[in-house]
Amino acid sequence: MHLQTAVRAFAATALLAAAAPAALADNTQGITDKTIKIGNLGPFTGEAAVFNPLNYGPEAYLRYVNDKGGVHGRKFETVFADSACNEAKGIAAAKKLIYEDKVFMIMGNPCSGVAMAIKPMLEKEGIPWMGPAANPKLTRPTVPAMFHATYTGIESGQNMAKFALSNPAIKKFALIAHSNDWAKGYCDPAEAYIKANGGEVILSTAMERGSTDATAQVLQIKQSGAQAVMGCLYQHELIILLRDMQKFGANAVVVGALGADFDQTVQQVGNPAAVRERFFQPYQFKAKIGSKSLQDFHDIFVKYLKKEELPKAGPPTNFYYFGVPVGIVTVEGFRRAGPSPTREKWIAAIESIKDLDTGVLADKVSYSKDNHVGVNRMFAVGVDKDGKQTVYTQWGKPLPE
Amino acid sequence: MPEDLLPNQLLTARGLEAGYPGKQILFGVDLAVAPAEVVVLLGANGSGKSTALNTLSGFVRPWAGSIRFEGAEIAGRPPHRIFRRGIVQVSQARDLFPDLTVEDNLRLGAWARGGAVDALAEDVFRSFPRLAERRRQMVRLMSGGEQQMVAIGRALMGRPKLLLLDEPSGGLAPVFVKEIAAIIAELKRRAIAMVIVEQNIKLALSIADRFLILRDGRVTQRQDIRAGAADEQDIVRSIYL
Amino acid sequence: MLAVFLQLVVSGVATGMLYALVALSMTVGYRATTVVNFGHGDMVMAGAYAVFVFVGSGLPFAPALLLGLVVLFLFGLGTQRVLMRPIIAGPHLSLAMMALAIGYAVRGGARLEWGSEVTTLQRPYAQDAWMVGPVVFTTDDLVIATFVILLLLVLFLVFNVTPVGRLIRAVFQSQRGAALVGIDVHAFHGVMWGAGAALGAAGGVLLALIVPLSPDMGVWTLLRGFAAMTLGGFGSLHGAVIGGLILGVMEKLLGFYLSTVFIDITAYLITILVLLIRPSGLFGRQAAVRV
Amino acid sequence: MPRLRVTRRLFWLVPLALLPLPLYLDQYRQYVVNLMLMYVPVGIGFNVVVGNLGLLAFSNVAFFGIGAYTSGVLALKLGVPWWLTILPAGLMGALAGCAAGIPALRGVRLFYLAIMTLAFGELLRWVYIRWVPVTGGSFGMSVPPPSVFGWTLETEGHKFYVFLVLVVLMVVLTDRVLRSRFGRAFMAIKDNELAAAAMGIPTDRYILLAFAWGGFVVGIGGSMYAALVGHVTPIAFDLTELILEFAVIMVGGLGSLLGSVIGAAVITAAPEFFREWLGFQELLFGLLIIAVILFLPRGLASLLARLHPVFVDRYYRD
Repeated sequence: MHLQTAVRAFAATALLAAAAPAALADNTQGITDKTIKIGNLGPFTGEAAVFNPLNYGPEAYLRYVNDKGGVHGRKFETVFADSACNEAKGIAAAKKLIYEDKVFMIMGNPCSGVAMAIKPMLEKEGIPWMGPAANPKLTRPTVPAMFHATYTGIESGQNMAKFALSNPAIKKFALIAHSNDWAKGYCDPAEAYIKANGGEVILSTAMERGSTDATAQVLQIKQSGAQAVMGCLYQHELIILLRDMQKFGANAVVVGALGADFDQTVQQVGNPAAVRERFFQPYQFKAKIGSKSLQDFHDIFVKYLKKEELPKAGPPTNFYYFGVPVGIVTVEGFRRAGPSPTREKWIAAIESIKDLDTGVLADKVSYSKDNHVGVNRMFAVGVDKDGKQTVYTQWGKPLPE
Repeated sequence: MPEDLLPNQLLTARGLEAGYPGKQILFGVDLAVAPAEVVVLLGANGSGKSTALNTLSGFVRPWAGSIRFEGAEIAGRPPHRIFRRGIVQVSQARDLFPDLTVEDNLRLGAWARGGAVDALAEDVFRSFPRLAERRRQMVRLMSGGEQQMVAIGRALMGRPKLLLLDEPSGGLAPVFVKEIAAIIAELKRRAIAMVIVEQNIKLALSIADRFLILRDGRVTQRQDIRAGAADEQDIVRSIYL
Repeated sequence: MLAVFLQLVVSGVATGMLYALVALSMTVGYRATTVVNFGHGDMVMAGAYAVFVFVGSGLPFAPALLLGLVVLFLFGLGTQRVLMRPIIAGPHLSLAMMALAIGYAVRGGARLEWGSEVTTLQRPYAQDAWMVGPVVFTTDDLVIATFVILLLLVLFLVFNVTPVGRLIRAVFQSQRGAALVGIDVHAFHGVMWGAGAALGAAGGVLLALIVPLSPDMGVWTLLRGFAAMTLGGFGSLHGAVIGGLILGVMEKLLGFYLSTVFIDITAYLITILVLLIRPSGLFGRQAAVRV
Repeated sequence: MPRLRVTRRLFWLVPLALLPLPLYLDQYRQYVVNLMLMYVPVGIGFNVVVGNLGLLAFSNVAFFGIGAYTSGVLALKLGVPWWLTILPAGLMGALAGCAAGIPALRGVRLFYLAIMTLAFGELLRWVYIRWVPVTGGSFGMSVPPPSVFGWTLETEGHKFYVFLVLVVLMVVLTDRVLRSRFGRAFMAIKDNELAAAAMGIPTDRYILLAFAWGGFVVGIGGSMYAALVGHVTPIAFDLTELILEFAVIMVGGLGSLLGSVIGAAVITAAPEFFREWLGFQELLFGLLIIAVILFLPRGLASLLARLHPVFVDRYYRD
């Protein structure tokens, strides 16, 4: 008898629970008089941890803004969360940020799979997202609260192809890519762009993570007669490819995707001949890293990041700079949203941004109601015939310093 | 106090309790071996004979009790330490190295205790002419009786002060049983002290100085048979009934 | 056309030498302990990073290498002593899981320190390339091949000629038998586990000569090492080497003539096919099958 | 004995007591609870093969992935409502189980079986990546929101109830299987396969059956994954996932049904507690598993068994 009563009681509460609508986050969640709470989601563990400097770039900028007094008297408070680049874990991390930490918005997460997995939830809850993930599907078609502060795979992939095609002699292309969503995110748009602009893709080949050499791929490239190679590879494998291209005397130009740090790649290939006038990458920044006009950012990184957030050795790398616009655009949104920001106001403020010079990106940032990718134009970076790292606006045309 | 627990013994075990998780097998076994003495353990299956032997050689850790060998406490020490003191066991499954030759098996027997290995090996081959003929043969290609000889030979290579034999005649053809019996008799002549677990009562009594009967992990009878032969029927009765 | 084929074979052999080395180091551990170390890949990785650290602290390459091997030897010995020995009598699954967990923790530790950047180990020699007919060789190829062949010879001698080798084979064949002749089997296992880790570390260092360091580098080679061992026959030294070489060459040929997407699964296909068709592999006397 | 039976019936109170949970949990915690529920069948199926049958098969992630992909493909490409994809997911898992069991029938055992099944899992992952028209390749696929009888499961709470029913079903059914002659046969095979065969037990049939049942239950776990995560990609079914699933059964208790449940809960919850440590998580997680194997070789379930006989596991002997 007692058991039955208990069962009924439980069943009743269960029905109640099932019927209760999930409480939607209110549109000022995470904002107090003094603070703005922001979730910073990224791969701090797992194979993709290589990308976590993308999370520290914007964090450094927020700390810098805090140091300067914040925005409208509010300071930023960051909650980090690890996605491990794994969907199940990433959802947990994002849900914790939203429902437990009650953040205003989420920034970061370079892992496209996780970003795609949390997208429906962000959409439903109207949680703003500003990030560097390469997957263009996140913001195309546009979703009200989601913004790309940097180039997606589409812009980067197109620019890889565009740069090579700006050399009129280059018509025949080979694609070499990892079998993962990241690499496809670059190589698919590159391929589309090549085909649409008079080029020809004559070889598409795979190179997997953990490869120890690229003999089969390089010999295929050589045999195919490709003049340019779109290398949608992470840094490890890109280094191996470049080394083996040199070893087997394959003369094609290699244009890498943004998964590798240019400086490090050049240095780690170890052989100047393998990269001189041979290896290029689309370039996101307005000037050379290490040059005067980016010095401010270098200083910000070094001043505001903790030791364990900076590289073990050497200056902050490409990825720190690539992450920083996420912070800059986010802050600009709060500036424009006025003294009592809401999510709607922040989103409207972002959409009102036109031709914003971030001071770091090659392009000025502009958004509109149906364009949530802020930037488009890129340069290219390479090593010129004197072995000097050079930024090009197009083939053979260095950017004036 | 039973007379075999008097001092000046080679090995004295008292109150041995041992077993496996959840199952006690020995319930306070006392046992002693004098120098050059042959003690036979008799008992039905599951009475704890092999466990008693394995406890002496260190393969089973006693829960309680003491084992003194040449005056030193060895209860609970690992097998290789006990081996190095001179207690060498020939186990029931023989545990030879099947893919090594007879000679290699023998040489490994002397690995831990050292000594004049060549001389020792020649000595073993003299005692086991059958092995001498097959010294380059892989052990796994040999018959059960031959393997038993290798096992005993390997134990002798360790220059045992006390030899523990677990069912030396177990599963062998009658011809080999006779040969093994002769070998054990020869070892006895060489004044090697032995503890033997044996099912073959006739064989056991022919070589024993004393015997103990184990039943459910307890010693139910102990008898010195040097004075006069024991009654086989009697013994069988006290083992199984 | 022939030139391409020859080049593929030569490069395949060069890659195969690395697989062979990983397989060799696993074979040593397996032969001595009859336990397959599923965390072995992470010993390979740890070795590479250890040497990287010592070189980074200013040591010349040779002493750094030596120190790295010693560190990994001690680490292997220590983990066997402290973590494996207490459960050695337990189910095989616990042993496999323990090895996996040790590897996972080591990888996590490495990631904490080096996960967010790509680093490389400086070669202690100048890299050069030669053409022999139409085929290109590099110094790396020669260094790695020389090392693996020397190591194979040394191991072969140790295993088959010296008393230590007899001991190793004896323990492999019967652990209880070894204990019966007074061998401290546990200590022996510890030493051999350490030796396996040190050899794996050597493999990691050679690997690091040609690829950038990464916390996952060992895991990537582990399954290839398994495939090489399976193909050559578990427990066979020369089998491990030949298995590794065949795997390396197969990867290149399949990759070039069929499609590069097959490179990644060559190892898995070999493993599955060999175990289904000829479980003892090419040179294994010990059948891979036990019921 | 009658007293014991009464107490075991009290286990039914556990799911009942969980019913009001969604009232008290926010969406994050509810999601984590759902994740725990999802890992229960994953652990149970794994445990049947590895714990109860005693075979070293590392193919569990393959069954899990097959289940997830079956559900995902049916829902996305054919528009089948999610609840109707659960059974097919289980069946595909069972099929994969049979495939993975074939080498075992051919006598492949121990580490050889482990390595082979490991290769099987990686091979399947390669298929997910390459079979683009069906699986969506590396990008994977976004599965439509799950629905049951035409009702869309909007919140984590909704999913919770469906998952709870599935989990209870799987636990009860597996309990039945393990208590039947099948379970006794598994135990006999694990103890001594030769002896079991000598006693006239058709060991082959039972081995295949254990694999099939394991695959079925895990496949249903995969279906739950598709519903819970909503985004199925090849990268989710890699070796890291294998270590996680291994940890579920080792930490919970090898061969114990109760252990699978406890393991699923603990292993899912542990990373959430470690969250604060960011990069340290992998290290901590590894150390946690090491500690459990070392100090609780029979898993957390053995702790409970020490408390009261009602928790003693009846399908497993060391």
